[in-house]
Amino acid sequence: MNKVVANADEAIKDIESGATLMLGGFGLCGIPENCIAALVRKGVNNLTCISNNAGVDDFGIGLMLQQKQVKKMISSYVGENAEFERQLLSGELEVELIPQGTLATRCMATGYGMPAVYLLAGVGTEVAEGKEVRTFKGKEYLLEEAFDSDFAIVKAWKGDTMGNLVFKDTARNFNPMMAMAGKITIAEVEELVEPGALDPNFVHTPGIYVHRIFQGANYEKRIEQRTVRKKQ
Amino acid sequence: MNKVVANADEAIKDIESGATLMLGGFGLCGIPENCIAALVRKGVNNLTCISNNAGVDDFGIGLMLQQKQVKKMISSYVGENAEFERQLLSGELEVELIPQGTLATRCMATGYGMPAVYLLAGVGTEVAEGKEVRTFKGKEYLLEEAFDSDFAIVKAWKGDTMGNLVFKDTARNFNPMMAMAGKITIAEVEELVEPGALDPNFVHTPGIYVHRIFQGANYEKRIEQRTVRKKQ
Amino acid sequence: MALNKEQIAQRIARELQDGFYVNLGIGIPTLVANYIPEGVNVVLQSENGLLGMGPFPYEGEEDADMINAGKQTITKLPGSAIFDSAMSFGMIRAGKVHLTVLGAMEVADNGDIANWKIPGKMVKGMGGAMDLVAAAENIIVAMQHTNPKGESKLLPRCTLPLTGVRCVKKIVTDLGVFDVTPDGFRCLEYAPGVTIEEIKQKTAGRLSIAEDAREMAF
Amino acid sequence: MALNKEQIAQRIARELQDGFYVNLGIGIPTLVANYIPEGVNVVLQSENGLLGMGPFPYEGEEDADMINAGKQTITKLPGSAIFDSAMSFGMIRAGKVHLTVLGAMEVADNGDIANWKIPGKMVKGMGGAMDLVAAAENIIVAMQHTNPKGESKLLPRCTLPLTGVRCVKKIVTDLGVFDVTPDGFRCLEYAPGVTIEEIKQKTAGRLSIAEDAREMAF
Repeated sequence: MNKVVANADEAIKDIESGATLMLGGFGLCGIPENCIAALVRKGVNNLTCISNNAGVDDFGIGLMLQQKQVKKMISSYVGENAEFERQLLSGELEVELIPQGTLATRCMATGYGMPAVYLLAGVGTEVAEGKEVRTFKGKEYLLEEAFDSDFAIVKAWKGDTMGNLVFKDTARNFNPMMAMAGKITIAEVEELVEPGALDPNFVHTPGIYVHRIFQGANYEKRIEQRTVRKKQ
Repeated sequence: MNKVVANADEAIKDIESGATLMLGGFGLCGIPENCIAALVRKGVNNLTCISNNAGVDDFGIGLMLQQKQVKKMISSYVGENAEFERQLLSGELEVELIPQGTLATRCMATGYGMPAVYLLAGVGTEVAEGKEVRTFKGKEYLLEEAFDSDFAIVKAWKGDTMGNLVFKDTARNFNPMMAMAGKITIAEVEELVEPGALDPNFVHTPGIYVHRIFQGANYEKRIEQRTVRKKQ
Repeated sequence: MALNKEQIAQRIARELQDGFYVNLGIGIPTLVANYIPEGVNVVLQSENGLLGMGPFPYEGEEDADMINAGKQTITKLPGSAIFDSAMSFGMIRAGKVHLTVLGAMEVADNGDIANWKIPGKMVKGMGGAMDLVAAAENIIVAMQHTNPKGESKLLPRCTLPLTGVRCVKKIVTDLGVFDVTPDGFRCLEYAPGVTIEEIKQKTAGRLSIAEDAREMAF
Repeated sequence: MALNKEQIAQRIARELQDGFYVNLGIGIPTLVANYIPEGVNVVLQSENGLLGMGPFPYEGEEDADMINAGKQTITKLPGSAIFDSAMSFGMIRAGKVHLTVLGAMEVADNGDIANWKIPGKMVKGMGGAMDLVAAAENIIVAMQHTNPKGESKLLPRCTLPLTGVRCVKKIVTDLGVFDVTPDGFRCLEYAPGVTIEEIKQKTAGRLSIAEDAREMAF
């Protein structure tokens, strides 16, 4: 049971053009920086990317957009990205916008073996178009299907060689659900440790969900909105 | 925001006869011993109990069965309990048996605000009787509704005064989902700590789900099957 | 004189009750945190996975792994809890968050809200807004009463694509405080110096004035 | 001579592949853990919330908080992970567990299985069995070929209430190893000294014998 790969290039080597990828992160927080860089290097294109956001012009998924590698984005919010806007308006890029909680839960449903769930968000809005509406106890819900993806690519704080993952602070965000949802799940971690180094009680993603793991390098961890207060 | 109550008797003081309760635990592992004792002392009856198991004759929910406090058990496995068997066969006790994963997921659905989910277990068996069967991608699923309960009573290892909970080892089991599912959730903990003592990254149940908390006393933590090996 | 943004936030803060779990949206709603009344303890939820959001970090202590839903660097407080996005929206849908405060482009007199999309303009997405308005028990909208052209944002019916239907319970604008009732908007309070006449003129939807409507005091 | 329980477990253990996540039921399936082949690393899942189940604890080191799905005291191994029951069955349903081994009262030649209820007797419940058989990609049944009365447990159709339908892939009994195929049971191996004739006689469901059927070696 050897899940450890040398680096991002090896981890993504069988991702081909046309694949559907889930990418963890919220904004630029908790994104798989090393794998994104490797995907840019590999030059695969026609990708469908399921990710809450689409990065900024020169970081995150924005780097893949610059290389025109993305055919379709499935996201809840795609602001802060001029190249994205240009491709969208020119028709080069397809976008499916999904409420954030629905996006998260459709990933979770996959990992829990639930083919579809009933959710509140979007009832009575254009999000509901074409979807089954059903009433439970007087409230209307939409039937939302679990997501399929070929690869889920997540970023964790620590991981062990058996694939167990631990996340730090709000860099957790979509990573655990996407880790559960990949046919193949690739995890990059800031620190790769031996089995036994993580407390089993505090593993966030059990290793059974993770197929490949490596210790990433040179994390930039860019901040989108640096807000601070002065010490008094 | 004061969630701390003095003890089990205070925590359960507004539980009335006829209530529907969720009780955490798997076998005798991770059960809310203090609250069960308080329910026996209070003498409420006609209870509907949602719990994976029904205890043994002289411990766990078995203590409530001895006092004929339970009208209906909703469980996945109810062996190891002679009094239970007697009441069941005599018609004093109603039992609804549910596959273990379905039981867990119906509790989780409540906590996640999902009114119903599609699950695999029981398709083609008597569990499917009266339930909607639906095919997704060639596989059949049953529509299973989220559970309603008046009170969820759980046992954690540590908790803080804001209701954040941490569980230990396999005593976690059903406790986190039930904690999420109670209209009122009562948590008894082995150790009650101040806010800040638990690492926010490793809280299992966020305090928002917990309404009352207290430090339990005199935990017996009985073992059902003591299996050991000899040191060589 | 109409309220400024800080005053709108200050007025909304009076709706907070001790023990509330609250989700504050981006913009004016964020400012509400600065006016939480003495003796009222609330826990702020950020839908990217945090309960117990604290203030911005001190200079030099900001951490890229610790942000709020507006992607601003923030801090945790003692008793905070971190969780994933699925659980975050799970607790929102399950009604565990007592109050959601968010902005809007339009509100209709039946409680419909539109705040995510302007046809013909670049659409950035709804983020978590649709989940929040669909699920929260109690939604307060913080917004300007009119748009820059002076047109009412309190309408008989939203003209923009909806974010949620029949969900807004209360609106605080620069002109006043309004409940959404079966009979439309109901003015409970008006900003200091603002006349009922002005409110009537700037409200396109059905409007009634509460018998005990009063001027806000700050 | 028919296999004993240890031998049934030993034979099933040969089905394990390196890297498998495996759920072992109560009874004979539990014994499989004692015969995992050299060089094959598997991770045992216990559906009450554990990956990486280790052996029983040493005397005096047992912990009431650390049990398996059979409620026996057990231990963790380095690299273990603990989770709640919802995630446990989530990973089972999502097909992450490669192999489930469990016992049965009856198996039908279409793969139906009955192992939880005997009408007229006290019903203890299905526990996690229905979830496991409904979801696992690969299910091996470990059982005696006949019941104490000598009646076949490999049937054309189950007579007892079902646990799951068309789910069993392989059966290892005291008499042999059988695949479940569209044409019914297919005997791949027979126990040392057991004749094909005996197997035919004790199998009530449709049965074929593989051309290369061979005697098991231990």
